[in-house]
Amino acid sequence: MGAEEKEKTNPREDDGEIRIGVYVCHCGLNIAGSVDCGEVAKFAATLPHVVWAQDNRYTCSDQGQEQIKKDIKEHKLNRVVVASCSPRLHEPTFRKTCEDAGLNKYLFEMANIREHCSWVHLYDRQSATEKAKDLVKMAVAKAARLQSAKEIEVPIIRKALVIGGGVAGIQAALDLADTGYKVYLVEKEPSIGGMMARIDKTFPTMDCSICILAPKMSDVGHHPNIELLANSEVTDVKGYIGNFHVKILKRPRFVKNDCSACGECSKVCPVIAPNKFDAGLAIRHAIYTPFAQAVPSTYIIDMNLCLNKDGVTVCDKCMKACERQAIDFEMKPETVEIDVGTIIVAIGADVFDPSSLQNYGYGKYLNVITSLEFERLINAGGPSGGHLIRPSDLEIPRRVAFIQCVGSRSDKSGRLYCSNVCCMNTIKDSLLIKEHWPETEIHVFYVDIRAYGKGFEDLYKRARKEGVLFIRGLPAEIVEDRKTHNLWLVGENTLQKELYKVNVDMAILSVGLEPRKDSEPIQRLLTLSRTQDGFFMEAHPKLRPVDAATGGIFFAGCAESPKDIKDSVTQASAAAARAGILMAKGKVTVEAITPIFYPERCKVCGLCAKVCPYNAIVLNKELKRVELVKAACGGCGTCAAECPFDALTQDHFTDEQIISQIDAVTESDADKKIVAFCCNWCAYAGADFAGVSRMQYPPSVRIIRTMCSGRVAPKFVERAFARGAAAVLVAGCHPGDCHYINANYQTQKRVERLWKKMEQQGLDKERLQLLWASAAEGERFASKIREMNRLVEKVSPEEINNAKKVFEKALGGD
Amino acid sequence: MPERIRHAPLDMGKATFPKAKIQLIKDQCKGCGFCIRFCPQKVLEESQEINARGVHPPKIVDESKCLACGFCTAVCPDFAIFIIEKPSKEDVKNG
Amino acid sequence: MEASKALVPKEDIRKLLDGEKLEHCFECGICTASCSIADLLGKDYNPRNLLEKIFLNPDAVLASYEPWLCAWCYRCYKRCPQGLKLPEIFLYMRTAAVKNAFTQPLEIAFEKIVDNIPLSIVTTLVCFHPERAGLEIKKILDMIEHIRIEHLKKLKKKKTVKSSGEKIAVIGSGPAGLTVASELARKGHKITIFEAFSEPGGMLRKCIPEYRLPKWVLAKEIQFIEDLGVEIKTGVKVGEDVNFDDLRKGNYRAIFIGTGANKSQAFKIEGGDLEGVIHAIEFLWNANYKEKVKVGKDVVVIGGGNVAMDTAKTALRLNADKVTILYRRSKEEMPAIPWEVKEAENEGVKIEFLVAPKKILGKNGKVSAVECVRIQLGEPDESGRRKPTPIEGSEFTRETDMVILAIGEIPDLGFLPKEIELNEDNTVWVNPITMETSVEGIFAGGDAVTGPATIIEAIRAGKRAAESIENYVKSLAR
Amino acid sequence: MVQEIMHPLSKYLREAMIPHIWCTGCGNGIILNCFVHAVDELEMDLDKLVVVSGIGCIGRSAGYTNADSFHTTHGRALAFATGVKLANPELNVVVISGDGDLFAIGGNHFIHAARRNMGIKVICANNFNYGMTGGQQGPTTPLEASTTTTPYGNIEHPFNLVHLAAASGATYVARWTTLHVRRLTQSIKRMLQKEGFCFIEVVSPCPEIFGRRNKMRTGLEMMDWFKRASVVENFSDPSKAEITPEKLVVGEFVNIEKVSYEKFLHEKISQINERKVGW
Repeated sequence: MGAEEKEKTNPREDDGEIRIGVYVCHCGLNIAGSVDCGEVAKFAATLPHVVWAQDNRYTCSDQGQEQIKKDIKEHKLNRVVVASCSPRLHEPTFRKTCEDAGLNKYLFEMANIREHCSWVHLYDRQSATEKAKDLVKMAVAKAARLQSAKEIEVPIIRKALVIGGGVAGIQAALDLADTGYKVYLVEKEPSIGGMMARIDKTFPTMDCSICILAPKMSDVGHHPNIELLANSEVTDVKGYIGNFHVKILKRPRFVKNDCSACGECSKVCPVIAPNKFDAGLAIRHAIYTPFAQAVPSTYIIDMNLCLNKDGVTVCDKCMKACERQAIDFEMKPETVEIDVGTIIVAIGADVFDPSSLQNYGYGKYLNVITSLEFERLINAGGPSGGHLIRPSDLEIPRRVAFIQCVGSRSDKSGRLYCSNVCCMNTIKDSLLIKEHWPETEIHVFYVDIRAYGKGFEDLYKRARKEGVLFIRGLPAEIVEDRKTHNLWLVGENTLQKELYKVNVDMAILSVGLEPRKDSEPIQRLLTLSRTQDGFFMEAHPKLRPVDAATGGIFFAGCAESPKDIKDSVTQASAAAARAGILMAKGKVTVEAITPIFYPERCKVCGLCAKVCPYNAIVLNKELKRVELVKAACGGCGTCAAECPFDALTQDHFTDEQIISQIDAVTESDADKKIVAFCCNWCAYAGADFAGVSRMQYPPSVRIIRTMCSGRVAPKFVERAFARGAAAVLVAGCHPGDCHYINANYQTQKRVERLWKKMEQQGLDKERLQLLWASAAEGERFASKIREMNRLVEKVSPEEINNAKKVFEKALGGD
Repeated sequence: MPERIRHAPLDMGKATFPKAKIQLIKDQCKGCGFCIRFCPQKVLEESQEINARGVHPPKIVDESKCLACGFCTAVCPDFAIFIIEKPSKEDVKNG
Repeated sequence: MEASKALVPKEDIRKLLDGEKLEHCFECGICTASCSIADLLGKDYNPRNLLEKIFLNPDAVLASYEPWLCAWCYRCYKRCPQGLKLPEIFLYMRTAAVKNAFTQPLEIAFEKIVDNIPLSIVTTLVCFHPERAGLEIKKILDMIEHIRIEHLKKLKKKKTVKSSGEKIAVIGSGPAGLTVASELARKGHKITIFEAFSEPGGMLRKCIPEYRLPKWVLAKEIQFIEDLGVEIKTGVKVGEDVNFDDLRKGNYRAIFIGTGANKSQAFKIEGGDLEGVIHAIEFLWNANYKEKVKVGKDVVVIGGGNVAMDTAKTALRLNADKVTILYRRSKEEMPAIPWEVKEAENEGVKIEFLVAPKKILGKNGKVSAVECVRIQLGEPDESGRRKPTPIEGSEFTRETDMVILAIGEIPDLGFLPKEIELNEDNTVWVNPITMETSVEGIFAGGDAVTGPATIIEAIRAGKRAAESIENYVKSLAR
Repeated sequence: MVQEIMHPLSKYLREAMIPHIWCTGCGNGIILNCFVHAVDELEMDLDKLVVVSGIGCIGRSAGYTNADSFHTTHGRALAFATGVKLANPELNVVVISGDGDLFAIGGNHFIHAARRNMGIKVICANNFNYGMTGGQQGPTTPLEASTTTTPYGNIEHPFNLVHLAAASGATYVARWTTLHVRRLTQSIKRMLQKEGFCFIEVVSPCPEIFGRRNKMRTGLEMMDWFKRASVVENFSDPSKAEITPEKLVVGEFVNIEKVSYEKFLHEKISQINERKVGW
């Protein structure tokens, strides 16, 4: 499992004399407009180990790159520093340049003097130039301590696991299986098909839902590359991208695969219960198949209902009725263990339970139903044989109301999002009613009709043409007339600013979608993160919309956000393609920012294993040692920050490197500077965004980039104070949005501990600030710096000296 | 499928549960209690009366709960209890 | 707006509207449709629209009468999908208006109240609360009194309505009953109110503390109604002194049931009969009527409704040293309206959440302490509220010398004939639109139908019932 | 006393002998019940059914069954049954007897009948002791179990009957308890339709004689033990089918096809006869 230790090769680069080349970019006037680049270059030349420094107009141009390559050879440079824009933009470019010249790409460092300097200090050339010098100094200091590194390669098992057998899971499984990969499809319910199997028609084409889904379902059942595990659950996932070891609990069906689905058993079963598949509107027996087209078609016994649930076979009616002797009451749960390279999460969504909205009386009034119940009612295969009947008297309703946004877009219910499908679903439903019973009076109470997709607007128009009444304004309450069980809907027509009272026979609540209640175990097992809404969070909303932040895991369908069938299928195919790319390549490289471990210092306390969000560090209690699984490592570095014995540090962000940066900042005028530690993904990007937007803030801040705020060890902060920094900022992603799952929770804990310490020592804890800022919150970052600058101006020399004293210890190890 | 069920099945009224008449041959009972203990619907319980053999035979608590599984017939060592299934009208359609 | 300095700073508005929350408002109209005042005033008042105006141009709203028309029932808040606290937003606008000396809108608002809402002085005091915006109560009373006299003058000038001669019985003289009586009296019907208590007014008299509604105001209000020709028979209890069926057999064309909810919910607790344990309704009643009311030093109130808040505040006013409310759910689940809770807390009432009493302990027959248990909230139950379950082993005792039980009131409807259908919670079932019960010609409204609610909701129901009764009587005449 | 209502299975029983003499809570009645249930469900011709039993409580079942039946001397049920089957292979010969009869005194008959693959169906009621004679220790008494002759606990290892049967060559071997009435009935049905030597062990409660000495005073308590401890392990290795207070392995262990002794015999005879003609 464990990957071999990264080789530290190429002694020519690492050992011997350090020769640094510095290039200061003008970026046209972008930098040169506010920074005296020539002066910066001159300054750079004076720095230790710098053997070559120059400024040029565009370092990233071909010319600029050629220059670097030439200099590496000519001046025997073994470290390169470019002071230009954000490393988030051009670090890959220059790394490649170095590689082309035969220099290990990890021996390159950047100073961000554009986004973090010239653009945010447009009108203060002198300060900006001074700051640029500092930034270059920091970069040079770090560069002198850079080490070459080799990225490790991880082989990928060419098998995939798809969790969830709704339409998304089915599509993803079929696509991967057709590509030639072995696919395990795990479904919790007895049959695949998911939500799509339950609805009647699909919008906007009005195709019969099960008619188009059933062939796909049976393809899954017959595909030689697909192993279908229905009535099963993923219980454990270990491993990492390319090498997941998964345990699946296969719950017993109590019917063997010999079942021919003839249904004789069901006929004789004496137990009757509501069929969940029909939203409880129809009955089924203890031995049943959820619906006619179920895959696998094997019947199943609901052991919670069966008379034999106590373990004594008292009733053998089904057994006697079964010609094939397929019934087996002794079937036991089985655990299946598989190894896969990629995982697609397609667990779908739940529908909102409207019984919490008391004013709509769902569950109290018989004739208030949900849109899902409606689907079963209007479905020819449903409990009423496709006759829309109202539950109170089983009559066909003459007046029907649809109520939109039930459980969606509501702060109170915690579901602030639009559920995406309900508008069109209602329009489709209203047309279905009109098709069968054209005289029906249909009111749709809405706030915004969202008919955004292909063919949606036409459908909306058609509904209006058919005479469906669309009324803007939701009913405030539904009241039942006790005698007739008719319903009164009271609300405001917000276009006419008039109150309405509408009497209908039946009301249908267009319930929204919500994250599955059982998604928590999946989240935990796969170390995924979720958005505030509770849906799974993609790695990037625009550019990696189907990837999870954890490598090798992809999303399809409503697990990621509410979507209609078309979007689910699209995303499923995309997820299959993404997983396929990985598996086709057969291997993956891991960036060399993984932990470096010094076993001689380790006291096997296990703290690192506890904080690792990827379970990439394992505490082996038997052998009394800590084991690193580099391939599983995400590269946050929180383990290095946590280790009390300095037994761990992070490659490319070593303690030594970061401390050298801190020292560089605090070498002069420390009492006027803010040392800021920013995580690469949110805060640093937020500062970049402030620069791109030209938000001006005081030039007192010096940003040190870490991959995650979780990398910021308390000793860094202490050292900054010990060296006389006026203030320190630790900035990362918002809690819950961490790029490394939850590493930033450690940040919070560490900062809180430092605050406590400062308070106890009589220091002003305001001098250490914690900021959560996303990549889009440039203004948030800028205003924080403005706020902190006021603090810097106020802070007294005594205060700074006090801090120096308190944190004196942190200076050790110089 | 996770959502809570709020509505009673529409065809619940049409559902025909198997019905049975439970016959006790009381004096043949030796009072082992097997039928009482293992009835899945808890239809039987020990009575207070004393039969010809000096034991308490079972009595029927609620015959309407009986689903005619016939376990009492099958487990009785003394051939003292049996059920007669009442003919049900039509087999209930499933879902 | 840019030209002159904004009267209401944008920053403040932002803060007030709870950050981005207002942006969640997608104008579904639920607030307006829930609003009793919007129902009573029709086009004159539209909270949703008002909110929009505040958002677009807060300064213009200062000159509008609309913010003054909110009656603080919080129905909008309870139903709003976003949970916006409209009454508090409107209060902010009122305060700003007072600060900037906009008095005209207030007068217009009062005119509208007087024109459309029965019991206008009472409702102004107990519902509209102009004083919360920083106005003096006395000034308000004077102002509304003045407007009212003008209003009556106007009415008198109009042709007097011809007496219809139809007799209508109203049971209960609470806000709902009084509303029905005054509305129908103005239509020329002959109204008789039957009141079991010795004085009319119902909950208004019994339970609303003096500091909120001076008795003379109520007396005056009732006098107005009597002046309209309404006969109020006090001390007559339907079911005991008069048979309900006799009323029907009498010449009454229609009957309105407005008996309210004044029976304390049965609450079995060990030690409930100790000296010093009292039901909230009884306590408030005593406080309103008896010269001297015994109040403990350290009072515990059990419950989380408006009555609990009133009780706690009254106890404080009666010189209790310390008043603590124990409520078994969390603040979000409290049925009391948020402002009342806030007010109670401001006045020094301590509220402990997620605590339920287990038993009341006594010494020498007197209350000495309450044994409580801490509660955790489980999964939402059938009613959608999270189910409180006691945490085992978390019992603790709290010393006290008085326990007031404010655990809810239910209607006492034993006198009604069986044909009149009741709901599961023992309230009268009515057709929500006509307020007619399951028996033709018999109507109901107020707390007897809704369970404990606010006065304005009772008035709204009364007004709705009055309209239906009028239609009903007319249809009979035809 | 004449009953007005007739039990539907009473036609398979000798009316005059019912009610039977077995104690309250005894499993023998259940075994008999399951047997006649199976006969009923198979609609067997009672004229072609022979029930043979040896000595012991369960031995009375031959007398109770309304078929041609044979109550034999101690331990010799299989020997007699062999005779019946050889004389008329058309007959379905069922031996219902106890563990003491079949495996102590009749042990040799059993292993050889199984080895020869006689077409006899054996139902053995295993009550762990000699119930009829006062509860002495027998060949199936579990280790440490208390009986009248082992008051300090049994120190002999018991037979594992299913293992013995399987090892001796039976074509069908199963074990059930009297709680598994449905399975037992099904098993008996299956057995009755097979050709060779078949064996079903039925673990049966004997509360009065065995149970009360082993902390199970009633039939119900013994049934509770069956319920708690029994594990169905169909077609598992019969040598591992243990019976302990904690675990009671039941199930079908063997179901194979093999030509029966009587078939071979009669074939041989006809072959010989044919050859004689040829001489």
